[in-house]
Amino acid sequence: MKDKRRHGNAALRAATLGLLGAAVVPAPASALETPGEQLAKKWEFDTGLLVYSESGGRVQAAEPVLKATRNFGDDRMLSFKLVLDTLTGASPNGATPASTPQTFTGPSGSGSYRANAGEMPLDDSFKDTRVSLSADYLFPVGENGKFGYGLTASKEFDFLSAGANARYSHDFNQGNTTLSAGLSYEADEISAVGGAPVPLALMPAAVSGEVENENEDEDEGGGPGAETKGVVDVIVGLTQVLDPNSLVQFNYSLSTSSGYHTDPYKVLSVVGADGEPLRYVYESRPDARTKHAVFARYKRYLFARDVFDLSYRYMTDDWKVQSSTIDSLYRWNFNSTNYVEPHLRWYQQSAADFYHAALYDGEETRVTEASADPRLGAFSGYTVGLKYGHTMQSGNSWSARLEYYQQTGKREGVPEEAAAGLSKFKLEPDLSAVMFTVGYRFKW
Amino acid sequence: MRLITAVCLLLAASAASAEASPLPPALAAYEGKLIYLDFWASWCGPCAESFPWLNQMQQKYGANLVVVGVGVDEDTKAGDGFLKKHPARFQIVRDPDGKLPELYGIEGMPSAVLIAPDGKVLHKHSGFRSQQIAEYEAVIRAALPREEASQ
Amino acid sequence: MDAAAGRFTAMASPCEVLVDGADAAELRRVTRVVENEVRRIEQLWSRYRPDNVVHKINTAGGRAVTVDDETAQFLDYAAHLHEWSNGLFDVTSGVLRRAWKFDGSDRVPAQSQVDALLPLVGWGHVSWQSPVLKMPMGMEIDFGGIGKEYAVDRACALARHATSRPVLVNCGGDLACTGPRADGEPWQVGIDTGVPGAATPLVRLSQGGVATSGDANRFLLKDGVRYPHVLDPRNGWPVTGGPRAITVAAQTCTEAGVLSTVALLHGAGAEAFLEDNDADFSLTW
Amino acid sequence: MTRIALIVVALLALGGCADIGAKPWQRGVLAREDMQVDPDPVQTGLDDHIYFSKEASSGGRGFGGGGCGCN
Repeated sequence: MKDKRRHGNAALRAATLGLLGAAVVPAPASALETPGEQLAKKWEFDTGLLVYSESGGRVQAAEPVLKATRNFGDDRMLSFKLVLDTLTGASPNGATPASTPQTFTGPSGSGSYRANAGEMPLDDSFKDTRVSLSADYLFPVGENGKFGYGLTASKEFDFLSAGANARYSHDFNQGNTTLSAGLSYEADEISAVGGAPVPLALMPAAVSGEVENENEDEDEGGGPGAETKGVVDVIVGLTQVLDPNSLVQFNYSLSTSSGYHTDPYKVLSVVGADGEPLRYVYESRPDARTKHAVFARYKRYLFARDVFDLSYRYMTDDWKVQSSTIDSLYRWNFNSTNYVEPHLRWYQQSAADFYHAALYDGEETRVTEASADPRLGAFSGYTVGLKYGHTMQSGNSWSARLEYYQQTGKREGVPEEAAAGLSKFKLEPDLSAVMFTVGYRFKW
Repeated sequence: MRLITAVCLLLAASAASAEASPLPPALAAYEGKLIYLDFWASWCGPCAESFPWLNQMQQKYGANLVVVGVGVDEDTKAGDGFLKKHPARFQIVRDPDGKLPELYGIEGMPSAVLIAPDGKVLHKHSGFRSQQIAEYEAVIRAALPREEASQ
Repeated sequence: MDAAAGRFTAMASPCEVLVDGADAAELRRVTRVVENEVRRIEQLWSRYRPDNVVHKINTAGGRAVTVDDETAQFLDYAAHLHEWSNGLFDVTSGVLRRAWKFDGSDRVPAQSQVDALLPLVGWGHVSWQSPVLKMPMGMEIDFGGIGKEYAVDRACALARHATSRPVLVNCGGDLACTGPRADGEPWQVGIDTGVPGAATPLVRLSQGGVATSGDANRFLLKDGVRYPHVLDPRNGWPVTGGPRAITVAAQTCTEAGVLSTVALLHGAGAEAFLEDNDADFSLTW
Repeated sequence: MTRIALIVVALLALGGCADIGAKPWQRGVLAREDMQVDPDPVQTGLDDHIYFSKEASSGGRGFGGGGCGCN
């Protein structure tokens, strides 16, 4: 039997007022307020933990995040964010597989790591803990403007970074059109273990097959002191409300960085005609990079319940990397306190012009920049994920998201002279990772 | 870029300003009174911040002023929830279809419209910033009959 | 000056009238207006008086009775409440008192005694075509359920015209007010829920009304089970497992009374019922 | 490069101010948390960090920012 009383007591109220013939009666105020409710909760905490795990014994990471925001009302907000990041496992060092076992000296020269015959060489000697802190303050400017500025700093055992940013947004057209502009500067200092290697210099004592003794003088080829890099980002954006249920956003971002971009721990194999490694040299990257990115997003509220979010980014830079990214989310709010959100992301990038899977014997003396870092190679990737969120009676909420990320490499940057020899090896390191995030938000 | 923004501002400003007109039916109950019409909604943060002040204004100038809170939530249950959390000690009118905000051409949320006893719109402003409440009150006092305002 | 209170007793409850900022004379004048109205309604619908419309209806022996406008309006309201509450609110459930004596003893009536009375209970049996009411022989109506709350609302409405100062009317825990106090603050009233030892909920009332329903110590205790004097008209048995008292605030005292009375009849489901109706309430277990 | 500039200008012009948009009192949906441009900034931060350290692109949504050695 359908319960007629389901939708509040409007029927009862109307009947009662009819009986009493009362004139317009103001809406009832809550007379039985519990004192606890009045106490405005000042701080809002947004916490999260990411567990990232690549297959094949590669990188594992755990990343807890704590963000605290204090809302002073009138669009005035102060927030702090702390991110910890513990990394373990191995990542490709750039060398190509070989038909015989290979040995590489670790960055500090103390340890060394090996790769079996036919195996993609992985540098498993790095363990890293990163701490990063940021603070941000946002306040209103005039009737329709908002200005925000922030500081960030992060520290790893071989990397130090500090930055500042500022951004301004202005509402036009009764808040339907919002133009925003932002500027950020970041200074990085890279102090590689054992000093930064001389670009394209020979990796010491790494003759394949022989085991090196420990007390080899390890700073051979290491450059003096730490390397630095400066990054300047500019972003301009437009958000336009199309109708009460949808909006579009367009961003253009320009990022210029100058200084040391090389990865001190990455090498390239110098191979002979048979594709077997003769020696290894440290990689070398240009000391400047300019990236342009155009981003567009469409967001729509559907069936008076769900939210669909589709975005596209096109990026190009002067390292000749071009990438396209499509990201789509569908949040199904199946009731007022729970939602499920499937996520699909597709990514594709071309290789940097100085990307080489390997160098042919002697080629290392003819190139100025070369890197075999798979992240600069050509590959496509997709991410598929599902997120569940729940809001509790108290207003606090938690969420859990499980995602799978798969990268498939394309065979590029192979020297013709050794193409036949190298064809017996798989040079494009595929990557697959599982990412699990949990989040919890509460007021205090 | 600047050309585009200029055109936008021009268009927005030329929207017809609400001239004096007799009170719409929804406000007929307050005929002949000085009305401080406040547009609120459950989803509007500053609206919650403005309610305590509106309560104070109704209590302080109750003799000659009627504060009317127009709730524009399309989902009236959300509006009810809001009123429970933020008690209103002034008259509440519900307008889910947005007829009153359309009529008075309000520009933002919350918005306030001060209507003279003859129905003429004396003052309009949108937004609620706690550091500007003195100005908001000054506008009310200016519209009150002489002896009340001087108290 | 704190609001002085005019006091009188009516509907078997101590009543008080507060007029914020009034001098003694004005307070007396407003109290008299409130008292007259409460007594008028008490006389109109009391079960104990031989000369009112309820007596005429209950002794009609099955014949049709024409009722006055106010009673007609109230019966329309009762019919609506019966339908709205799926039969829980029933002005004809008074006869069950013949079987149930709530004196704290353990004398729970036999099922047969209750069954004998059930045919005489049920608004469905009544033929009501305003202003003519026709009830089968032996049935009785009783407006005790929300009669007091109705009286408080009516009295408070009259007080609003009798003075421009804020007024609060309180009859045995059923309250109504014309608006907040002069300084804009709400009235603060402690409610006696009649439950010994339980904290008295503090009511902060700026508008509308408040009503409390509870077993107020009238119950039977047998084999550890407490039978409160809250009778479900559909089966004639008390509703067990519910809170001992429910206080509700609403736009009028009558509405609050209906919600608290019907909620009590939901027993353990009282809270869910009140949530469902967006009621503003506090329970005493 | 010029292609990028052209796209940007065209998009900004599109975002002109005809009558598209919502009236100030129709912003209930647009005020919803899940309708904000970035409803979960902590998750976005974590994702940006992953993809920054696994791909050669960054930025677009907010400041590119790296702040890590990411080897």
